Amino acid sequence: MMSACAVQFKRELSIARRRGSEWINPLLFQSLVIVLFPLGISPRPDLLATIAPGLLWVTALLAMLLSLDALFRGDFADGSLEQMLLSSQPLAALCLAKTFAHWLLTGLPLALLAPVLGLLLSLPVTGIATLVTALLLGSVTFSLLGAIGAALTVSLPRGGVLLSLLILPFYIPVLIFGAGAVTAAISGGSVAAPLALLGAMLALALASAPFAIASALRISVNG
Amino acid sequence: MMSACAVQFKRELSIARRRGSEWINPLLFQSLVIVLFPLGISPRPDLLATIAPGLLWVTALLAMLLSLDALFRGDFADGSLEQMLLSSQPLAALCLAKTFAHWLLTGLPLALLAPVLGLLLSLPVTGIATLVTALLLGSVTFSLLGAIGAALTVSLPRGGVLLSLLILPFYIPVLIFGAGAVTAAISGGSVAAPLALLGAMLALALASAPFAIASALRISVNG
Amino acid sequence: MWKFIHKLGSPKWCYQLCGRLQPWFWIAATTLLVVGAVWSLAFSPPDYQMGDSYRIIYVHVPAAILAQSVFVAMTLASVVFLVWKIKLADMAASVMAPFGAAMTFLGLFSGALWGIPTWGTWWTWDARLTSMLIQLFIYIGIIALRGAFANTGQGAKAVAVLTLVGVVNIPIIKYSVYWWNTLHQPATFTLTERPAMPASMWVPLLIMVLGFYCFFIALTLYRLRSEILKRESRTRWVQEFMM
Amino acid sequence: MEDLDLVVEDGEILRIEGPNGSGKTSLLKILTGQLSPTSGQLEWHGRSLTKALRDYLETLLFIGHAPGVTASLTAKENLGWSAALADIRVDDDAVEHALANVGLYGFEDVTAGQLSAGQQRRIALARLELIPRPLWILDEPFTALDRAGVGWLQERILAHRAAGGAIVLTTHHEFALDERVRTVQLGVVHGCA
Amino acid sequence: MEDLDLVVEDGEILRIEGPNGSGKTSLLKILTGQLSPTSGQLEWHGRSLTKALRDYLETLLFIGHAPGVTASLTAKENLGWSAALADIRVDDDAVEHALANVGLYGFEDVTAGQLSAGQQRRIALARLELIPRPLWILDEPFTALDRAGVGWLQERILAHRAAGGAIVLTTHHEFALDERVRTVQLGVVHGCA
Ligand code: HEM
Ligand SMILES: Nc1ncnc2c1ncn2[C@@H]1O[C@H](COP(=O)(O)OP(=O)(O)OP(=O)(O)O)[C@@H](O)[C@H]1O
Ligand SMILES: Nc1ncnc2c1ncn2[C@@H]1O[C@H](COP(=O)(O)OP(=O)(O)OP(=O)(O)O)[C@@H](O)[C@H]1O
Ligand SMILES: [Mg+2]
Ligand SMILES: [Mg+2]
Repeated sequence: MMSACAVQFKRELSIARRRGSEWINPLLFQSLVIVLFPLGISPRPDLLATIAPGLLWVTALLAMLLSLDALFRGDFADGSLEQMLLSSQPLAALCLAKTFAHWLLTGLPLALLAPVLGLLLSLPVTGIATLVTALLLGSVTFSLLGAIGAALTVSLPRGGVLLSLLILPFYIPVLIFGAGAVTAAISGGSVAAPLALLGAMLALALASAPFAIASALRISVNG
Repeated sequence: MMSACAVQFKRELSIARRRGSEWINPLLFQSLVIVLFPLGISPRPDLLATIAPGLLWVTALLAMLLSLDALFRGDFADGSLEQMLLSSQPLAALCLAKTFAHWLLTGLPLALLAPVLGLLLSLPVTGIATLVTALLLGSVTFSLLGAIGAALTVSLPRGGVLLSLLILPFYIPVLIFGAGAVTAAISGGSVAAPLALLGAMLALALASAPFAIASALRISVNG
Repeated sequence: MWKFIHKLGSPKWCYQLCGRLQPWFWIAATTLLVVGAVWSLAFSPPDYQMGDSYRIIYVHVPAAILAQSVFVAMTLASVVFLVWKIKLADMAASVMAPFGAAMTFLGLFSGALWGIPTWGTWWTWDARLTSMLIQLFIYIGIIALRGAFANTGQGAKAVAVLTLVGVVNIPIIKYSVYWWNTLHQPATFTLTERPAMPASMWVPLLIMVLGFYCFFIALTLYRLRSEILKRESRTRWVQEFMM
Repeated sequence: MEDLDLVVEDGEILRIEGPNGSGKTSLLKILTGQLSPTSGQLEWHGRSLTKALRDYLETLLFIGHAPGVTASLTAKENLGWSAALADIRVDDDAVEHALANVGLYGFEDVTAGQLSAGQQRRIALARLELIPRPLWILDEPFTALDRAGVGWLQERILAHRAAGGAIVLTTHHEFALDERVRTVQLGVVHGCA
Repeated sequence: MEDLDLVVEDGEILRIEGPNGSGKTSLLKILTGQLSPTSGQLEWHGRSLTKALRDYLETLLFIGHAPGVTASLTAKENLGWSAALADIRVDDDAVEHALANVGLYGFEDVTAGQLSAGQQRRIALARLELIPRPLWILDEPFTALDRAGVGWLQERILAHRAAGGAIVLTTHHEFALDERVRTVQLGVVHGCA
């Protein structure tokens, strides 16, 4: 089983490698949307600094959400998903490997890019470390929860917007505590509590999401 | 030719009807993303009112962008697009019919919903009329430009994020003048100039986008 | 017991059972709601702090409680559907969802109205209010997901999975007032303590809550019957019944 | 692909044969003007294809690997749309008749997504009944069809030739037609690194 | 679907036949445990299929309408992944050998998306060479194959039976096998409103 998961994981990475610089797209998306805000709202630095933690979180969330729609779509169309379902390997473990690869290619780069974007938005430096930690924890939860939505909508011709609808409500708690942690760090408050909560949500998602993903996939493929 | 376009247009509406309440999804998406902001940033009404025009525009833009990805995807996968290409009818006209149906099902509802969301964000009532007019004009441009991107990415397995990247830069002028018009209306400035510019952009897009869409489709389908 | 569950799974039998139970719940709902409404509006005393505006509580609290109870009922139905593959459970879940969404909306709306005189704002991003808003979105997501599937059976299973995932929000709504110190007050009714309000206030409230429950059950039975007819329209018993 | 010199005339069936990967689909794409050949040129009625493309397309009916049938539309709606693309006016009767001819009587108002692989294919083939065009280009038309369907399609092709039409097709199927079918054999493929 | 009582034993080929839309694909989905039958039950080695599903899947090799070949992976990578799913260890040689057997020598490192329909199908069929499983369930395995491919696959199926394996397949192809192939005929379809 471990070896099957490892192969599955490597397969995702090879697919991503073949498709070239795809991992960079969510980063560009986030940067572009962040650029839209000063353009659409106002370029006043104090205003930007106020909205920076929330803006960074919301855009990171949207970037992940957008990339999630494709998580199972290709495998569904070419029949690979059917083969995974009919494998004697535990489907939940395979899904976990897939989801982890997804996080590695989107969540991790987004978390690492955040300091740069934060500085662009004149986010005080005291918040940077917390921002990265919180994003690292939160983005794994985003990947796991999002994969459930992707699995539920994979057989539908236009999943994109519906996926967002299903999954955004579940992202809200992560967003609140994630942005809360950053705000707390800037204002000198305690960051331990929100970070611990983010960790707890991650643990919960890690323990239950793979099974939800697996059963959602079974439903989507077999009706 | 007119009758082929009419049939194409009716076909899109029938597909949408079969898929039920799908037209409502962009609206829900926009509402959800707007809810994310007070959660992630700060619920202070004065702050919200400041960012309201920009926020409404950016979220409407994103909602349209997300729904655009699916514009040609289904037709590409099942071979309908190939049939359209091989038809003796002008492809640009067929594309225009498709795009117009898309706007009717996303842009129009988004423009009509905007006043409600504006009030939620405590946007001053003096801005509402301009908001709706500007969105009506701007969203057609969004549909037309977005369709070019959708056509270019239709053959790629994971178009979503890439599409955003291609198209967002072209959306920026519309966004600036659209949000600018609303801000001007609130602060008592002149709204005629930005609205006229939005109209000009719309006219330009209407005159040239159909041909760009058609040739992008030819490239995508035949490689 | 097993026989009973099995019998309950038979649409025809259930259709008849619903038909027999339905009038009683309608009667109970009407009586309770009328008594509760008259008592609470006309006879219970005004609050010493909030004056008459507190009377919104008689709509707000039942709606808020129902919003959560309906979801719990949908979760149970989903479990039954997924484990025992009883289609009836899914039909029940499908007719409950719009009602739950309506109750959530009513709870939010009445709370917002009530917030204007008491908190001075109709909305704050407080934990309970937010989790309630999330609940509304979850309901909408569930309804949208069901609508998105052309194949009823597939949509039913997908919705059941989403319902099971969504139920995590219920304890969050319930305990948000304890976990975070917020504007919103904690529970009036608990199993262990007597309510802090005077009896003349909480008794009519209790009646209203029961009335809402009976209304919910009656409406669900009614809509379940038409859902059964719709989904079973190809079976012989329905066709005979329709003639 | 090696040198190839093809002429297709009215009242003729041209069958393109060759092992997997020998370029049959690519050749058909060239013949429909979708791909341009790396070398060589195409003519139609003496005019270069790129110039006469519009007129050429008006004589052409193409059914490819993907049938061009929309899953969320009914069989009838699918055909109505195909007719509109071909710029011909059809009434409900004509569409129903075409569907009945391909064995889909009773399935007119079922959405195509609910039909089996072969039934979806039959919706695409109903175009042959509905849309009168002199030149048919068919890529693996027998795919997914059952024996009755194959028989029907073979007859349909012969009838079209008899009526003066031209057909270009690829198929791996044993093809029970007479000796008047011209066959072009494409070369064997060699692996490349 | 009407009453059906099937027993598949080792060393046997069961062919499911029937017109388009008669439920062959659906039946195979039931046999692989993907769909549950509306009525009736499945047993495997005397145990109910739902209970023994995991063990059952370990004996099964399924190739469906969609070949399960990822366009952006090479032929080799695709097969390596299939082997991992089946929990068997294979080295490069074995994979290359299997690919050569299905006529893809030289295409090992080409991404599948660049291959023709039939070549992609062959990648899927290379699983039959690579992954030793007693029970094969194949839905229209001859689709898109050229004549040589069809010949190879027929021989491969006979060899598998000779080695004691069982095969369930659907095909509209004329099937040049001996009289020991059992055939199940599914009913005709009737249109529904
Ligand atoms: C949009 C705003 C509001 C929302 C979403 C909301 C939500 C809720 C919810 C979910 C409950 C159910 C509690 C339970 O299940 O035990 C509840 C109960 C209650 N709410 Fe609100 N509320 C809002 C505004 C208000 C306001 C402004 C007041 C009055 C100052 C208020 C007073 C109460 C009271 C007294 C209860 C009863 C507590 C109990 O018995 O549990 N609410 N509310
Ligand atoms: N997703 C679905 N929803 C509803 N009905 C379906 C669905 N898929 C198939 N069917 C119905 O089930 C019947 C059997 O379909 P199935 O795909 O099993 O046929 P088949 O024998 O494999 O046909 P073919 O030879 O064309 O592949 C068809 O009549 C079809 O209408
Ligand atoms: N998108 C592509 N990019 C690069 N090469 C391609 C592409 N599509 C096909 N080819 C190559 O062109 C050759 C011919 O492919 P084509 O699809 O025309 O074959 P075919 O004769 O139709 O085969 P089949 O019988 O399998 O359908 C193949 O060797 C394939 O490798
Ligand atoms: Mg081909
Ligand atoms: Mg089939």
